[in-house]
Amino acid sequence: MHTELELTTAPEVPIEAECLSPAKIKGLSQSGIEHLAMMHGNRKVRVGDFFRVTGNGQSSLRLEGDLSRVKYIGAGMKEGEVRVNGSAGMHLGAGMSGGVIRVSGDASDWVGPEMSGGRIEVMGNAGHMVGSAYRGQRVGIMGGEILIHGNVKNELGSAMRRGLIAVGGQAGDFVGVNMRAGTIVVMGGMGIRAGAGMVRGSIISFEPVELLPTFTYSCWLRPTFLRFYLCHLGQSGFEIDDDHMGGRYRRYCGDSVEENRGEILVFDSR
Amino acid sequence: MMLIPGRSSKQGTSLNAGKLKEEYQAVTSTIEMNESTMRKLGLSAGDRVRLSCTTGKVEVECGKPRKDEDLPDGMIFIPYGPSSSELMESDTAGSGMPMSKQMMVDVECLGAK
Amino acid sequence: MRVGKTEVVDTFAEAFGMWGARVIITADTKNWARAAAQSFTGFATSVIRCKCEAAVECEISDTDTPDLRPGISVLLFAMSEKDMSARLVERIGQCVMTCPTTACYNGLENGTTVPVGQRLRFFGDGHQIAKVVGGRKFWRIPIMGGEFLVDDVFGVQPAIGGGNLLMLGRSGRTALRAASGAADAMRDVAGVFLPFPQGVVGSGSKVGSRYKGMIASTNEAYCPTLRGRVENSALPEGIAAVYEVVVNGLDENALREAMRRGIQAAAERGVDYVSAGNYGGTLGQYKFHLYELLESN
Amino acid sequence: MSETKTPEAAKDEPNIRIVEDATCTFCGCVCDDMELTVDLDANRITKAKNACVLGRAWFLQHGIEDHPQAMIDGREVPLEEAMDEAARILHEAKFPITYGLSDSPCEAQRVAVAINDLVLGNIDTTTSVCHGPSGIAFQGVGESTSTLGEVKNRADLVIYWGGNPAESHPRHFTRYTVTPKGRYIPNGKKDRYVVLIDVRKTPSAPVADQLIRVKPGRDFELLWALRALVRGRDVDPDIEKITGVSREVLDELVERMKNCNFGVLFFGMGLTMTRGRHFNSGALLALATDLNKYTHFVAKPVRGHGNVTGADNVVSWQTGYPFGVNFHRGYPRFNPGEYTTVDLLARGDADAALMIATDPASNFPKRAIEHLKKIPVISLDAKPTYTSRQARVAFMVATYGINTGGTVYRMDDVPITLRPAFDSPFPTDEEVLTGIHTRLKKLRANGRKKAA
Repeated sequence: MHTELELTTAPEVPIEAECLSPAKIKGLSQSGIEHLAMMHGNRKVRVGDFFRVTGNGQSSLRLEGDLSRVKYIGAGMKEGEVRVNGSAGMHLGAGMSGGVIRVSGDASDWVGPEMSGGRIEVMGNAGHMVGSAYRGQRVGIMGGEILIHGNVKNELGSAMRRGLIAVGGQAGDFVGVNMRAGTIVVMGGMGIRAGAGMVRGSIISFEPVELLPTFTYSCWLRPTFLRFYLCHLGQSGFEIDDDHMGGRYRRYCGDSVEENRGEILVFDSR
Repeated sequence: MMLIPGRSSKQGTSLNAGKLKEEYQAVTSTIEMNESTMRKLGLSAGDRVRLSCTTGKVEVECGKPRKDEDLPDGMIFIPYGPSSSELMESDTAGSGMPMSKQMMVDVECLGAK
Repeated sequence: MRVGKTEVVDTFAEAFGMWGARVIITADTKNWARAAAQSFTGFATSVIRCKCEAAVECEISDTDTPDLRPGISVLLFAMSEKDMSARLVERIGQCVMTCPTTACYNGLENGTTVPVGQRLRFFGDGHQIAKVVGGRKFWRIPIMGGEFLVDDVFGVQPAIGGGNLLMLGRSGRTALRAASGAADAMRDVAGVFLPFPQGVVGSGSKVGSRYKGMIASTNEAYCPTLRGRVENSALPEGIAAVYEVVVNGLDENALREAMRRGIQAAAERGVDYVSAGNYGGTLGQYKFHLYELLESN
Repeated sequence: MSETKTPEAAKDEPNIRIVEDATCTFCGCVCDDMELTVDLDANRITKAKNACVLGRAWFLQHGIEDHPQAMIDGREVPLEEAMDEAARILHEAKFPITYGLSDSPCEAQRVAVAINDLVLGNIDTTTSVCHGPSGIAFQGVGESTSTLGEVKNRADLVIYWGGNPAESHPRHFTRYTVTPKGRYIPNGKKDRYVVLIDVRKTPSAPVADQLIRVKPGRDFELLWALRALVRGRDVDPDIEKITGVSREVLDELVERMKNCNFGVLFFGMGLTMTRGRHFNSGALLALATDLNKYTHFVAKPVRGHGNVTGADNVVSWQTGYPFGVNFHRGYPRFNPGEYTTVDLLARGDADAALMIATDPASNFPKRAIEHLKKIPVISLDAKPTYTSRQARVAFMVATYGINTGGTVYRMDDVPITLRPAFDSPFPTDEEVLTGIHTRLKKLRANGRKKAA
């Protein structure tokens, strides 16, 4: 059983709705959910002003409609499930520590910033700073998984400390910039300056990458650990072919302006 | 080709006169390239040129050629103004700053004025 | 009770509690995985002197291992949780990590875990890398051959050691054929392993000895040459050899099933008697009555 | 105004006033050594001694235009009516934004913050499209800094990166960084080594001892390589192919940087506006930090507008953040890319805009300009602009530094007092903003009364 919220009134200006999270609606009656507060620009509004609510508060929440201007969906959630049938706005799943968010459409900038657990899946594209630190923070995501099936823009996984981020399509510049540790897999190619300032961690690219002058080639290898990750991603709906599963990868270590303990693995051949 | 908008003292002084004045508008719709690049494109000073990219297109005038050592091949300089805005992408990559230097544009010669 | 030509003695096998782990070894080829497994399970027949018992459980095809390479599942039992960690670290470190192209994964998902990779990681001398995927943490240790992968912790669970069957034969060949046939049949059961060479023990023991410092000594009651010499001989007349099949299992049901299949296989091979070893019920927590095993079928 | 002298002139003689130590607010240098000759009858400055080419244009071309003080939809209205309308627009908006402020004195900037605090708006300054990325980098990397006075007195190695001060800040060289004699730099330029790093040979090049031409868009790679070399790490042997700068030149520069007594890195928008943005500035700041292991090294952005530095300071000390600040929830939140003006307009988030001394309609990306046309805009500017032309409410204000006093911040965060030259018939931006603020307070109070 799930609670369904359908966006029936298009917002004039962005909505901020941290209340769209299982823990916030759990156990509430239908009218209780309708009375939850959100921000519409600088005005306080009620969920019922914009959404048609069906059912009472369950731990599974289904959101219908174009929510691309609704920010903070699932922010801070610890458990349960949020399913968005449509697109989601900024700060999706910000700071979440558990549970699952699934978006059938696109997501905006800042998907899962500073999350520490749980999983976010986006079937479409996402924007800048997916799985990143907010400006001024030194550490980004502390765990969990972000799986984007489409493309993303810049600063994927900036300053991440732990966790897995996978992108089925392309990524922009500065993938894994300042990353502390963790794993990023990008299947459709990435922009320049990947891994700038990385301390530890792994960035894996299926496509050739232009590397910074502070990264050093170490060898090619068929990384066993990667098979582990790719199996895991294969089970999560990514298409992984045998070439990538068992193929050769060129390993570069860096960033030498930092501790030089990170790695970028670039798929080379079968 | 790479378009690099920037400041110039002429743009600065004409700004004082007023943005809606002719001088400012003329300054901010004049581009500069080096001699080789202009030769390659068959352009000479005073020619009309159309710059276009995915964001928009704009017609500007070709200024006097710069020496080859002053400006790299394939680079176009234009003082900031309405023309450079027209071509500017609005995505700021989470920084607030649109990419207003280093824009990739197509150049099309429209002949002399 | 007779099964075919075989007399099944009305007795029980006495087994005792141990701790068990399942170790999945993978490698680029089946041969390297086997080589690692063979080394891993070497000198691991009996806790009495080897500190642990281990043997191959089964081979795993490359569609079913965690990294989709050919693999082998190995079971290792020891007497305590603490021992489990020490034995796994020793054997994975010395026998699996040293074997080219291998990786080593935990094969038991349950609550109790012991540190393994987190102790082996120091071999990386500071260059080791931790990875977490799907809640599972493992270590990448840089080695001369590339990288060795090992799970941070391995699951351990209470298990049962010392399940056994005794094959009594009027000829040594009959007894041995029955014993090894039984061993083959028992090995097919998931969750059990047979720690002795080919699963068969030629020198079953009793607890204690007349000599100080010997924890175990020959089981004179079942030694054919001592019939007539000792008073407690358990052998009927005409028995030329007794072979023991020892089986350990992760749980009681697996052990039961293995022993049942063992009796059946032995009977099919026409051994004279099938019996079982016990200490009068004083030593182990588990008793497997042979009749009950047959009746449960 | 103690320095101001008004000669006792006879009636037929021109009414002349000399303003000494006046301040030029055209660029971020904020030169405060101007000597202005003012013709009070003509309301003109006839001479601006010490001013550079930009400053001369700033002063000499300034006149009082015949223009209404306030207009609504292009029609002249009394100032009061325009302020009423502006207050109404801001009060009713759900997402009012304020932008600009870099050509206003701090006193006006402060009122602008207060207005946003009151209407739960969003305040951003032109910093966001100038050195905003550097602001992000300051926060992320930290800033090793000094005043221009220290640079003048101590710096023996001056590096300009991605800027062209000869054209944008003509007196930067002569007043602070290259030619002046300083306490520990007794011979001026002779005691200094000046390096210019740019993609093109700009008119600034003749001043420099060395010009390093970096391939366009490769500043980050070059900075990163320098950082690695400073730390004693090796870099890709293809470094020349990547950046256009040879290893020898890099090694020499690294040695020079490590061995100077006081080095300074000035950086311009060649870094902040190109691909990489805040990471480019951040790389440069990190390089300065790295170098402090060996010697004293500072990094300073070369700021553009007269009081853009003041805008950063005022917004920072009032809200805690330098730009891109949102008040929707009653407390300030900072997030460049979300609360910065280009983004707010291009995404269509804002529903009213207060544009103070800025002209986004001429220099913003097209998409942002298109949204600006759809929402009510209130503009305050000293000259008609593209923005004021399309504004719902347009205020014509007096020019700061020439007609009004106040405080501005030089690019090195030093506050400087303004000495106006002559009066203007137009109100100051502070007066207009205060008028709007007062009206908003009434509107809010009435709103509360109604609600109660």
